[in-house]
Amino acid sequence: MAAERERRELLINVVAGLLDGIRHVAVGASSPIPAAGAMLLRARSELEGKPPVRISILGSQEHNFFTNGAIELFDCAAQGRVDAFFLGGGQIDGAGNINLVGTGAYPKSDVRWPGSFGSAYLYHLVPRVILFREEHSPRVFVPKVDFVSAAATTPEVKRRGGPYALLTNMALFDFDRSRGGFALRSVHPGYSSSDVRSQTGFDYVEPPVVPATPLPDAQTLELLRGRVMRELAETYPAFARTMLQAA
Amino acid sequence: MAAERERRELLINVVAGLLDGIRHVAVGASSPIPAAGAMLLRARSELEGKPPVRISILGSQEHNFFTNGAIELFDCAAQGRVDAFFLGGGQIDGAGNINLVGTGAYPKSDVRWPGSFGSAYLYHLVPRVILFREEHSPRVFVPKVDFVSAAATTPEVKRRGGPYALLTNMALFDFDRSRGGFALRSVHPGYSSSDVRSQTGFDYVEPPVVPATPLPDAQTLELLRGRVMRELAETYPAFARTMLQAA
Amino acid sequence: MTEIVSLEALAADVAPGQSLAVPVVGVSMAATAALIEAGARDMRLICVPVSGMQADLLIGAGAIGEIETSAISLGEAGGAPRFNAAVRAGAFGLRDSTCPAILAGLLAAQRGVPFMPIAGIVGSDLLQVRPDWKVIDSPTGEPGKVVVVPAITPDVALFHAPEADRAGNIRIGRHRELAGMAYAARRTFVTVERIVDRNLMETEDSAAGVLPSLYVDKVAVAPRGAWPLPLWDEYPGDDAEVARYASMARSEEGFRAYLSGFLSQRRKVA
Amino acid sequence: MTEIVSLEALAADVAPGQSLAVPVVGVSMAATAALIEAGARDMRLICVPVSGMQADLLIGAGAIGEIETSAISLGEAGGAPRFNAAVRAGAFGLRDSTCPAILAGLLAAQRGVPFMPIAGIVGSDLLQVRPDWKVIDSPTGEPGKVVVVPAITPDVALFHAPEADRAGNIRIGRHRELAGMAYAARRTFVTVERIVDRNLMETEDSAAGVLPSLYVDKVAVAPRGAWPLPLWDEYPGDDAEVARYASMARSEEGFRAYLSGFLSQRRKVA
Repeated sequence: MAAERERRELLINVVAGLLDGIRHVAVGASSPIPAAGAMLLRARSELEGKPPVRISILGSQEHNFFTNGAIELFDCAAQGRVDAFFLGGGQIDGAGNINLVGTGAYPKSDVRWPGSFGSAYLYHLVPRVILFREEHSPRVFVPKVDFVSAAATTPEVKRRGGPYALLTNMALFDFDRSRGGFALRSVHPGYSSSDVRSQTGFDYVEPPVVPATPLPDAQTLELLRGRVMRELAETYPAFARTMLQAA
Repeated sequence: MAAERERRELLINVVAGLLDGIRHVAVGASSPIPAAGAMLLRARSELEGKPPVRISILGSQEHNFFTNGAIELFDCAAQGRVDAFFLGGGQIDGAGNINLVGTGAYPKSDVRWPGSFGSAYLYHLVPRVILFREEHSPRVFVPKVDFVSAAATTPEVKRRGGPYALLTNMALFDFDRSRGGFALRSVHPGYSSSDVRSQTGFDYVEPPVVPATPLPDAQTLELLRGRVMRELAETYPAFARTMLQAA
Repeated sequence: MTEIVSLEALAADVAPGQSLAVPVVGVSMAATAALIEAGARDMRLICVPVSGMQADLLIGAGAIGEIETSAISLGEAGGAPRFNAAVRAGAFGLRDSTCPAILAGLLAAQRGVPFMPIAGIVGSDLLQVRPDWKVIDSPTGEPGKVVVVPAITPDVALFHAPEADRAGNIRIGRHRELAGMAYAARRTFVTVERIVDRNLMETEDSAAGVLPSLYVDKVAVAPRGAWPLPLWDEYPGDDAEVARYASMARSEEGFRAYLSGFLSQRRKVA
Repeated sequence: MTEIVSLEALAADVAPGQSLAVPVVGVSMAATAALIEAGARDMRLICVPVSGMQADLLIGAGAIGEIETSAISLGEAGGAPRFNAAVRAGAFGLRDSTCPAILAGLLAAQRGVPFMPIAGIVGSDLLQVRPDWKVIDSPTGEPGKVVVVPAITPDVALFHAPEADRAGNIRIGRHRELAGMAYAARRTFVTVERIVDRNLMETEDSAAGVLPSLYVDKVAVAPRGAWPLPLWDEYPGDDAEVARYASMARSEEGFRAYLSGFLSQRRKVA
């Protein structure tokens, strides 16, 4: 339980770092770790006297700044008013494309996932899309997705949005939009860069020495275990409870 | 004063007749005679057990069925949910085109009027557009408008909307969409068909014998002077007051 | 004008082959049960912009001929088992979409135009599987490639809301996509927790959260009509029930057993 | 986030040459006076979708370089005298429009697309004087000719509303075109009758009639800020005052006299 809590705290801390500098982040429903990362950033910015951070959590009453129905998140992104968003994927490939539809031939997929949701749109419009997928395995990180729900780069059209980083249980990657590929930034404690290589089905750039992903410092842990968990509990009571029970 | 009231009552009665059978009529701001005509129809339908008539008066709080802002009237018309509307015109020509912009060369008009409002749109989308212009003179009814704010017929596109009738202080005309022109239906008491001809700058079809526009019957007058004026007073207090004072 | 009818009468007025638009918040599970009881079939379901247990029930009951959606998922309870099985079996026409494209198609119908432009999407394989979507050069304004999608005009829009008044005005709060469905649809059917005597259009504040009766054809009362899904300001979702569904619906037999229980449960409420 | 500022500070932040979107209901006459006092010039006025005394005052004061509108009229009080005179003199760029086209242009900006299709309009001479509007064959959906208009992205949207809360949420009721202006605009400035301590987003009913602070850059308090125009739920229009304006503004000198009185009157209120 304690190990699970530490794993989550590391991810939450990385998310907060990836969001640094943004004014408005939107978080999908059922995304407690991204939401906690955003709340950690908000708490930090407040303590450091930095500009306030706005967090929209889809489906939440508390973190809902919208009054124009389901379209407003999408409009807001199109207007450049959403700085960061999170996407996952049943498959993610080395070009940053994501697949939320299924494996095998379309339409009679071998494995069918829910569908593309708003990904095909938001990937174009949100400057800092963070790919967040905890499972780090070759079945998720494939050379080429079977179905492109949302394309990472499209030189044929002007766009402000696209992938910014990929965060998994094992590692953190940056995305290079000009090259259209990932570069390993750091490996989480407990894993080696060769673990990452063996569990990743696509090729990526790797520095000669791969740093370890930093652990949250004491001040961060205090914020995280106190204020952030209290705030998170409003929207994700079950998740916050598990985190507190593990303490 | 009594003559003025009679003139208005005749017009209101004609308007109610033109609206017969509709379910939803929209009336522009500052249009007391069209609004009264719609209210007369509503009262009659209720007494006769006919389907209810809905009246939207732009800018009115009382007669406002809309909750989606300024676009809703236009959307509603596009959806086929508005059966009738009224338009006027600084100029109206024999083809049914209307000019709400100005006379002479555009843009430095000799006489400038307010502008086209929603006419260019609504003329296409509302099945029964009633042209209502009290002044009947050659400067209003011209062979060809100087500026087409809204075109009456456009064979190049499918449309459900367009002119249905033209009502003035002197006469009532029908509009024939296949031919794209007006036909005199009746002349109001006090005028002759040659009065109409001399005051109309465009050509139109005229039956061998031109009937007189019927006066409102006793039952209509009772409704009009009672219930309709009371209802009208909520939106047009000054107009209703003048009508009642003339009684 | 709006008719106030029984749940059964409301469901009976959806004909086979008709397209039915349903939302993600304000789901009429009561009408869903009534549709299944009435033997609904060959329906073209339009999810605005995604669906979950409602779509999965209709699919499992064999009521769906075609589905247009951005996703079908039971949320926390996982994938939608009957949807996933039916997709693998090719049991219906599948029109995969993305949330703003469905909303844009409805908006085109609301505006009376044949199509609507939409940002993003370029590069997605959705363009391959949706030949009705096109990429065009913008004919005016800033030059560039733009995706356009055709209008979506549902035969019937169906949702559940807390309140209707006697005139048929519906309180929808901030959930304006419910109004969007109604604007676009030929007819709109609404189930509500209750009918109130006051005029919902009376004040500026209350009117702001109202879908006017002008767009509402039929209203039926259905207490706890969204159950086991949540209804804002009224009740939370019954997550245990959805999880129970997710688990039972993994097999065809389990689904049948769940459905039979669900229908008799809904009959008891009604 | 939203700043609460003085009326003068709000007006001072509109730069010469900027485009300013203004509504027909919820007109900030207080900010109009402050803009004129601040020496506003060369403004590109976008009327959403028409205007009256506000536009006429700005035109008479020489603040307008270009105007896009579907109409300028004083309503019951007749034509807008300074507008009509300026049009005859060719004093500014004139972009005649029709109500739904202005709303469609703003919607395109709201959606982040370069253009928006719109029903109707074909056959109107507006297409001759608006070369930025095009008639195209619908690229998808039902075939046919459709008019498309380019996006309208105002530099500043400016309106007056009854209330803001401390966070900058604005109560707009059913007047959703005010939200539409704000969505489309780069920045939004709002004057209000008062600032309230309660959270306007608190309940579903009150939130439904709110423009969220996310879209609001500056708020200034301006009691009776729409006078002599009406403000819903607050006060009716002062028709006698508008009629007095209509009569005085027929001549350049009369307009000057009216304006000077109007500005000192507004200073007294502030």
